[in-house]
Amino acid sequence: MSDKPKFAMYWAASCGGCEIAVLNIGEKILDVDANFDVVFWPVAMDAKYKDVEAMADESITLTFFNGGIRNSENEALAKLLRRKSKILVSFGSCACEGCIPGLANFSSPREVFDAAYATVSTDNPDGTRPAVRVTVPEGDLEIPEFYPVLKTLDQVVPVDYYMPGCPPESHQIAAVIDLVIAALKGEAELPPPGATIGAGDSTVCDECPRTRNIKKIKSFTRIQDLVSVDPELCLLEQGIPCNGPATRSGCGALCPKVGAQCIGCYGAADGVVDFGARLMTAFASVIDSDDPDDIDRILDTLPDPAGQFYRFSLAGSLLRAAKPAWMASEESVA
Amino acid sequence: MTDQHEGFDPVIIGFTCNWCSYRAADLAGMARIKYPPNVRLIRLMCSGRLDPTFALQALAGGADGVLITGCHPGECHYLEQNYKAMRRFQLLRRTLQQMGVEPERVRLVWASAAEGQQLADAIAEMVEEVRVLGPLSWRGQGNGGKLLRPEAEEAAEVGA
Amino acid sequence: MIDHANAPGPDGAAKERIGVYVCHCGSNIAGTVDVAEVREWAEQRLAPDGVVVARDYKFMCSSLGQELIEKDIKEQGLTRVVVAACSPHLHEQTFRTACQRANLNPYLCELASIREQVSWVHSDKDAATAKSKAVLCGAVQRVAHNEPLEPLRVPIHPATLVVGGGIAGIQAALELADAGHPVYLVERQPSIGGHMAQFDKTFPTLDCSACILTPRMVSVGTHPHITLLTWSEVEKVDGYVGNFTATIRKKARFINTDLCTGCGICQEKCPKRVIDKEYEAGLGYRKAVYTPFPQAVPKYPVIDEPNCTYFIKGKCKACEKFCPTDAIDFNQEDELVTIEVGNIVLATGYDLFDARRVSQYGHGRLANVFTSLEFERMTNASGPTNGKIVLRDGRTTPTSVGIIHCVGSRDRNYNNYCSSICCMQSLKFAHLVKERAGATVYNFYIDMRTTQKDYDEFYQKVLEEGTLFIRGKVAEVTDAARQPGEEGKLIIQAEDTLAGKQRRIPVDMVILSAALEPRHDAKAVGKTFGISCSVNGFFIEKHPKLDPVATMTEGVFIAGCASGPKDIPATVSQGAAAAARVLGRISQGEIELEPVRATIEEAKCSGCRICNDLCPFNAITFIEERMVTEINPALCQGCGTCVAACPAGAISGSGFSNEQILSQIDGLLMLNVEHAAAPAGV
Amino acid sequence: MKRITIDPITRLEGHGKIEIFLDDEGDVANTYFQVPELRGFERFCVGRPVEEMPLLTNRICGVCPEAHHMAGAKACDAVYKVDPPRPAKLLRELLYSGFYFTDHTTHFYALAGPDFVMGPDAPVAQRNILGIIHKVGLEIGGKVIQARKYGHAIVEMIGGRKVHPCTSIPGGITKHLTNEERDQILEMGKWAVEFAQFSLKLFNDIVLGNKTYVDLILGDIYHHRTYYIGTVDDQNKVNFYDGLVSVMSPDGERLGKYAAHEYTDWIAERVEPWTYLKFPYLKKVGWKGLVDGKDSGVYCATPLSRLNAADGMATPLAQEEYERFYTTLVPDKATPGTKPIVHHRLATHWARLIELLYAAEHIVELASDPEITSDNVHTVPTETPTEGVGIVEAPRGTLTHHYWTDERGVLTKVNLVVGTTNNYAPISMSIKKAAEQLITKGTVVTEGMLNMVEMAFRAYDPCFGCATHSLPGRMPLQVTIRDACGEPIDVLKQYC
Repeated sequence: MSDKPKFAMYWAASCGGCEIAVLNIGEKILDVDANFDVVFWPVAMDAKYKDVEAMADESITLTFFNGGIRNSENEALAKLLRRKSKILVSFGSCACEGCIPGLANFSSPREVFDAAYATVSTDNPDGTRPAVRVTVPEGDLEIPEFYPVLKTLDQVVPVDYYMPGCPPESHQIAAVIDLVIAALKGEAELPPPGATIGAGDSTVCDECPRTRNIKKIKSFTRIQDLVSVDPELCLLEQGIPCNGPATRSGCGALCPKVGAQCIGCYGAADGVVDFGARLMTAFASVIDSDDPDDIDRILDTLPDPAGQFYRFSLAGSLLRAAKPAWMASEESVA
Repeated sequence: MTDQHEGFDPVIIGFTCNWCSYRAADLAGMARIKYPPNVRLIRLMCSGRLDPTFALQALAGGADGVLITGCHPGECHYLEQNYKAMRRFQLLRRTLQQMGVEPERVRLVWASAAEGQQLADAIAEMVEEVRVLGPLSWRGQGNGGKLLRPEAEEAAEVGA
Repeated sequence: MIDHANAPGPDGAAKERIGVYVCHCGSNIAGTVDVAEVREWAEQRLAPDGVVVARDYKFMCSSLGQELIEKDIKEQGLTRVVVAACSPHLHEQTFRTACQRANLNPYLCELASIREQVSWVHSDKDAATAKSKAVLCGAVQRVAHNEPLEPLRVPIHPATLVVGGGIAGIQAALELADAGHPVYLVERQPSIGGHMAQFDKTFPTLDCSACILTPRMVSVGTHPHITLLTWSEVEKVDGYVGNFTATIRKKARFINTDLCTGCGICQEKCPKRVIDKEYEAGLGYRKAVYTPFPQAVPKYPVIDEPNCTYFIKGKCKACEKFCPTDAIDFNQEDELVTIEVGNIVLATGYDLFDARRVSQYGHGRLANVFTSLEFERMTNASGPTNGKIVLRDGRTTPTSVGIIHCVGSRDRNYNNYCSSICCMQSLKFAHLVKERAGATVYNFYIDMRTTQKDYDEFYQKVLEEGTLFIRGKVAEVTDAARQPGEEGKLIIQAEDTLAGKQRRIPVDMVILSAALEPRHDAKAVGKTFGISCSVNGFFIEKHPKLDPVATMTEGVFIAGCASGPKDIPATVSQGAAAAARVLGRISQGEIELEPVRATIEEAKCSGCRICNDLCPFNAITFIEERMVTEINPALCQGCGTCVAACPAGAISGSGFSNEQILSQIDGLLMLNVEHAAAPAGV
Repeated sequence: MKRITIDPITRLEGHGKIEIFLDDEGDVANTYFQVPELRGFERFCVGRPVEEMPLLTNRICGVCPEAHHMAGAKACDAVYKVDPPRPAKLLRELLYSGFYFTDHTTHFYALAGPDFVMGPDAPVAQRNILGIIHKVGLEIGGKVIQARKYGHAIVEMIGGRKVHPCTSIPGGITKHLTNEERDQILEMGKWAVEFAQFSLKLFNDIVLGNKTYVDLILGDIYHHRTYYIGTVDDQNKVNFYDGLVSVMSPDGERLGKYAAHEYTDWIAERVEPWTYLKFPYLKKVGWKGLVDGKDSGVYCATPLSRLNAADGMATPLAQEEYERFYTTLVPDKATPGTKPIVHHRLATHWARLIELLYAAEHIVELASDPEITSDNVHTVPTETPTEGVGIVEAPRGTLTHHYWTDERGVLTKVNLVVGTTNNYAPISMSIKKAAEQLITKGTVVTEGMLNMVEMAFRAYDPCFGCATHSLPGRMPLQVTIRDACGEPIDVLKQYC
């Protein structure tokens, strides 16, 4: 094998969108091929666990790790790749903050099972639930147990860089690859460990072309209820709960540009401890009332605050999960 | 309910305004008004400084409740910032309720610099109600459970 | 990511060297808290967080205690200091100064209040000791994130802007000008003088209002240091204490004041009579070109555009024809002037309560129901009736008069507060009616409040004069006669709470002592100057007792009825007091501002404008060109509301940064100490 | 008893685990295909505002988010009983056709292609898209990349984003199309038609021109007589976005057609304790276990199924191919009153290319519609939200979203029957059959056998976490052969 720097990409609990985003960098993929030995990328080439295990520690120069940590196997591979990688990049919203699958942290596994295996279309008279170990006539069958709480990558291993986005925008991925290549050639500096790469320092408003004024909200509006969306004006000022003010820039304000509110997939801006808290205080700040009851009335027009604020970041937030999930996790730990 | 949490001693983090409630706490002290030792106070310049992050950090860090205090409406030292605290609080409490945190654990109390007794009473009342609710499930999750770089990890262990 | 406040780096050495000092406060603390144990615990368990020395001492605040700290700073090279003692409100300054003496920035010193918050409020010694550790731990975690801060110094511009030309503003302006400092006095009306100029006599001495006021007005008009801007309003105020820039609109008078001699011919010749709603309270007439009253300052008239025949019909110009100095200028336009001042005094006065709102008292419906201001004009020698007390018909002298106190005051439906002057004013009226009409006078009052010097004596005098006093609220005033003797009269229906029965008292004339209310536009004015109004609508003082003429906004002061109803003596002393405060600032030359304030990191600011409406001190401004928000450090009062609000985390608050507070929380929960005990998460 | 474990890399999503039990003679006693994949969307979407569903369910699958976006949007329309204006529907369908074009292209060239172009037992190293490019020429690689680009470009123009589009809302869509964008799409559409025809020619020359492949396709290993479902328009032509779901029997009799809200009358999902995935089947026929035939409710929902369930394609060129497809694979006349049915799973690849052509033609059709640039793209809902079902054809099968909300439009219950789930039963059967054919007394299990099993998968293009669905992706397999005592005697690994 050549002495080119080694590259690996792995997905844990993810939807595959990150891979598509990487494929969408188009010709750039050839630069990766030219500058790296791709030693491990299940989606794209043939390599075995044992090959990775056999590698010397920190022998993989760059690893993109996407997907959240849903079960012990995800965690095992995270630990393996951490050990083998010089630079471990938490790639995409799932790895960085849990993303949409992290919303499962609002509930206990039991609640999830009960919902999934008792739907109207389910034929399950005796309330069967999948079990980790089942005995069939021919023998025993096993399926992995998954954690009561979905975890972010940096909750199971230390992470060098964060690359946000659901998925990260292809031009940002390309930029990061260029940066690493340049850095390896000594032509550029890598940012300090723990930094977020492939994104802006500010928030989506910075890239949003809509005009903004002082915001005073007498009630929030659901996008489908807005008779006509002003194409020029800030969505939040039109009452639409847009997460742009608190969401990290870097995507180019794609959603607001097409009249859809920012849903926050790029996570929080630099140095922010809790994404949801930033949204909470932003929305609270524009409420135009000093009367507790009136404030309550206005808040009633925001039907799902927790979901609005932690849509992508629940697993990576300070609380990480709702109480039922923690209860369950304490049980299963015991 | 209570017996269920035998011997449980709640920890509550309280946020005070430098101009009213913190002075109310001083006053309670000067008047030797006794209240349970379960609340640990932090001084802010104004309730308007209360970033919801603080409340979340406290709960994630193992606090069983959060007490937010400020000047009475219309009496804010900074004219009207306690109203902004009120808006944040109402949204924070709704959000936390969805996270399974009982509203009794997160409260907003107005206390002027003269209301040492009222503040002490509010604290006593809250401690008892939280005691009945029992411990919260977040146990020192701290910074969202993020791991530091190995060297820092070791250091943290040294620190422990 | 929040690390353990001062966790050691790879080399194992903490970033900071922290000294911890636990005070016994005699037995105040030591009596309830095991001080020695707290110190020992800190020494051992907090060492990894940077604690290099921990001491306990009988009285840390004593000079010996302070020297202890200074010595350690010098010899042990401490970079942070934590004193576990009493409330920071008591001794924070003491210990900060001690640090400063040892060349450690005072803001690198934290107090942990284990007396007011622990030993004095808890009795269980173990619990108190445990809590002391937590409180101390929080302070240690916090102090590692403290930053050295320097107070902000700003120079003070010697000029002062006084808004409002009533007696309060006049007083303030004269005090400042006499001290040799430039003053801009801005008055909305064509002349200064305010309400006082409308009165005839002033209680309790009954000396003539004009006689004492006019000389003051004249000296204002002629004072070399006073720039008088009447018929003008402040539109905009920028800047901050010491360096305000005010933009003032001089409304067009249509009179060239350089040419006008104030001869008054234009007013004689003007064919258009207008009911004078302002000065004469609607009882008299003025012309379309007018000076409010003969002794007006300045002497120049104004042309009342909406009523001027020329402006309405396009022809007339009688005044222009007859003006001997060609001072009339119909083409004159509003003029904007900007001035630089260091301080501002707001003496914007009050509005009189509109008595028509209390419809059952019949003002505006029943001819002979008068308001206090109407009556003031009536009794004024130069007023519409030349001082004669007559009914609306202008001829008949009343034989009986009812005076109703507290109209619109002390009334849940209107204003809860007491207007404070009505009692004395009503007594004055009673006296004048007796004196000039010899009529029977009934005073309907709730409580008689005659608290100031010589006030109660005046009350006694009026009693002796035979005025009848009925204690109780008036239900209604009606002209519907029910029994003989009531025909053609106004009947006052009231409960006599002393006699304990309802009474109907027929009178010829009723005078309503209307309340003093905040200016209708007080809120807007407050916004312009960055101050706000109380629930009653009057401007809020910095402290109602100890700092009654200052506001929360540095460099903006208030005087007179702008902050609440006052009689003339109180108003005048407030004018003088405000001036004194300003003089103090001016003589300082510069002022030090607390360094606790917010700053924005421009690179992070997305210009979302969430924060733009949050600052009541106008410290936050949006820069359109760069699409970012800026904070003016001198205007910022350091409340931290915008810091907590910024969605991008672009605003930070010195002295109370997120890092400081979040680490203090972890410290209070002893996360750093019990980290091992806490599960790493599931 | 001897058992063989085929265990791909253990990922929660996309993890397929195969257990093959051998009896004492060494013949296959039974096989279990386990999917330890549980998303929990049905649970954690509850409490969310319904209009977020097209955005949240996107994240079920990053390869076919457009399908979930559309099903979600249509379910939202139904929840609010609101009918989006025609231009909005056209735009959604145009977006969706663009997506189909990209998706089918990727699948054929990246996954299926290698097996045929290079041959099923070609060396692993060559059996990938790079191999194809080497064999049939470099410019194809360029074309493939171009095709993916164009498809994504269309998705982004209408959906706002390349991955996880964001513009569909209850009652329509947030953005209308500008004339410039329309012209670009029209150009890309024309190119797409040529590309699709080229791809079919490639298939024709390389696969159908090669007897071994044809035998492989027509061989018994990949032959299952199951039911087929697929959405059809009012002419019973294949439609991806809208219409009724047609249910076709193995003999080519149409059992009926159902509308979205009727799906529970037709489909039920069976729960087995040894897997997280449920087994859907035709309620009307009933669950007989993992067996095929007319009496078993097992059905299939793939490109092949859609062709089988329909009477033809809605565009001319695709229709020609459709006819050629059946005359080639079902030479003998079907009995009157029935339509010819193709049961050979590997024919799915051909069917997929026919759909590719249809998608391309449809892009041109839609982009040429005068109303496509209208700005009347949203109808404000007026009804109180209650309950609604939305169905679209995902590339991997009929996708059903079913929402219940309170009067505020906040979700109280959610049911999702995800595309791939439809084929869980047939896939399991294909695996069993492949195993039975390939593992008999004394058979040494070889790498070739692994790939045969794989090919069984790949025909369905299963999307368990979409693992098998990108550049030259392959279902990672591990076969552990244990002796009677359960001790491993041989381990065959492919991709870990």
